[in-house]
Amino acid sequence: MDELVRAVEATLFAAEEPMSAEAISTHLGGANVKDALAELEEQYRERGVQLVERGKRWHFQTAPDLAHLLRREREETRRLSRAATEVLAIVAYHEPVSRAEIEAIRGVQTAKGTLDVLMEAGWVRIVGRREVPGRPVIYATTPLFLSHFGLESRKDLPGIDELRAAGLLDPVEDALAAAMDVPDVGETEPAEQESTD
Amino acid sequence: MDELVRAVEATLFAAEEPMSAEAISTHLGGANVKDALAELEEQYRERGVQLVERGKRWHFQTAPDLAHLLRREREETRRLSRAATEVLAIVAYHEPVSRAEIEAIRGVQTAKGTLDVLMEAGWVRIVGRREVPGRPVIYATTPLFLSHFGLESRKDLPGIDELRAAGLLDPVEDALAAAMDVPDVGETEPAEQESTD
Amino acid sequence: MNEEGLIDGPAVSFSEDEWQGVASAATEDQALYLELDGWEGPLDLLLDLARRQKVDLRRISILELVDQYLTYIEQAEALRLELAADYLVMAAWLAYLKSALLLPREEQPDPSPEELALRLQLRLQRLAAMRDAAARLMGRDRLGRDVFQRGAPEGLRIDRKNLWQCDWFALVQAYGQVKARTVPVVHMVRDRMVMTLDSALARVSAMLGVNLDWMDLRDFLPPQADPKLKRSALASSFVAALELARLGKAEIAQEHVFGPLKLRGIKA
Repeated sequence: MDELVRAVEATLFAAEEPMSAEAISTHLGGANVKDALAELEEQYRERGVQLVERGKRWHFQTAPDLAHLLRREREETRRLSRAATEVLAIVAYHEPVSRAEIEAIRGVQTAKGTLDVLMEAGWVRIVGRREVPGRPVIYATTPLFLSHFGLESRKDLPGIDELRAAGLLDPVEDALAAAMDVPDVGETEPAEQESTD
Repeated sequence: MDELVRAVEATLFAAEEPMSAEAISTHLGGANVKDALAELEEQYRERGVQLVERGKRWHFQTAPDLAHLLRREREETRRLSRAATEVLAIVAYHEPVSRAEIEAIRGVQTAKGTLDVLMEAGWVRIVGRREVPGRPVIYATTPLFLSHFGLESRKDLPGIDELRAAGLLDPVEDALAAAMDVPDVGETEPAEQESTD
Repeated sequence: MNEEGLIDGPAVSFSEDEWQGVASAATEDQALYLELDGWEGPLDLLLDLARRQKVDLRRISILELVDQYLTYIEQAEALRLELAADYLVMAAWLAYLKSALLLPREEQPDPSPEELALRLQLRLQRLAAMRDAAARLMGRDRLGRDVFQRGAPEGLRIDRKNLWQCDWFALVQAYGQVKARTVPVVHMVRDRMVMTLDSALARVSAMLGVNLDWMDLRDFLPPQADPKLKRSALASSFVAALELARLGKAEIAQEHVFGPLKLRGIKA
């Protein structure tokens, strides 16, 4: 392989910024690098890395068709936090709802990040502004929310009365105590249902 | 040109740090990159830029014979003190090694700063403690040490096989015991070797 | 390369700028360096002297080495150079070694001087080996000095994308808990009867003006008052009494600890 071509190749590879032909030439003691550049450009044409000229300056860069390799996405499954689940539930039951309204219902401040997480998950989106002073942003659930939770529509969400009947409106401690008192319920019920299959 | 080879080439060109074959494979969605690496290594062998493996990690670097063209006046590699180079060599050839063991070889106390300089350079790190009284910290070299000094593995350390064969990496006590067992060897051997000078 | 080459300095070419061994700069003869800074301790000096013998370290004459070292130390002392203690310790040890080596074999102490000499030789060999190894290591094609990585790599970025998980039950349960938690709770603050300090002050000073005898503090309290108001009145009247005493309008007396507190007006 031609020594000058090798030298130009190494110089451009190690350079921290694109270099003009003149700068390369100066760096290599005044050699004429035009042919070497053309040869290198040709040698790299089909490779994963290419030699390109941009505004009279040369540099190596990843082949355009491989640009996706430079930025990759890695997917990670994460469980929604308790706070985020609560906020999601409030949005689902009360939509459209502003952040202040969510906070009023939850009784605690809601970090901005919590809503961001729900929007990142694709379950909640901004649907406009409430026409009241301050024009707060209002949130609602998305079709993705319905499909993720297997709901035909929001009407499928159990009502307050059903929640109460299921014991889901009892304070946590009471519900737990109740569950501890009647340990047999969970075991007898399925046995009965078996015959209905 | 093979697409996988191109992808490996682009990945390693774009990487900011040397990558293991496993890391490249993960980045490329689990492809087996062994052959592609071997092919690239071969394709670049004579070029101004080469693909090298250092401590199981791969990176592109300029060809050593072009050093004179590329050596940069501005950022001279930091010059190590003689003490630091000696300590580095002792760590590399004896690792893992405690400070007391380093000092036993050098015959002088090692200033705290000397090991610090080597650790700051990223060439040496603490790898644990020796399970002897006092539980001294023990040091070893890093993958960065191998890439900096152009070593594929510690087996490439200059002359390490000869040093080992000559017993020069064994503690003085061992060598002494061996020498005292066969007291004649030490006197006859050198005489024979004289002719080889 | 044979073993000898490794152990013996000259076979391994030092790169001049990497390691300027003191010995390499010294001339053949007695032009001994008298710069103590040049050596890192006595072992280093001994190795330097040994290398001047220009033989394999395994064939070095220990007696000769000892003499050279002692001569060096003597010269340094003659020049009144301050010698670090470890140089002197080494000198003393070497002097002992020399005398032991010169003794007839049967009179030699234990451990034998041969063993001590061998030990010194082994240490010198090991130090020399590491010094050569260091020089060869430093002379390699080093990254960032002789060979270079890509100057401006694009970098590989891995964007993490979260796949959020939550199920129907967790959602409904969370809503139930929000509702259960936020059932409206009304707090009523009960209206408590109190006697303010101002009214106690007015009441106590008015009563003091009428009566000049000692009176128990409790006599100042409204007689038919609710017990809760009485507690408040007692506290307020006590503070009022202290205030009047401070202003010189009343005297306070208490015969024993926790006894009844008596109050009397002072005529202006």
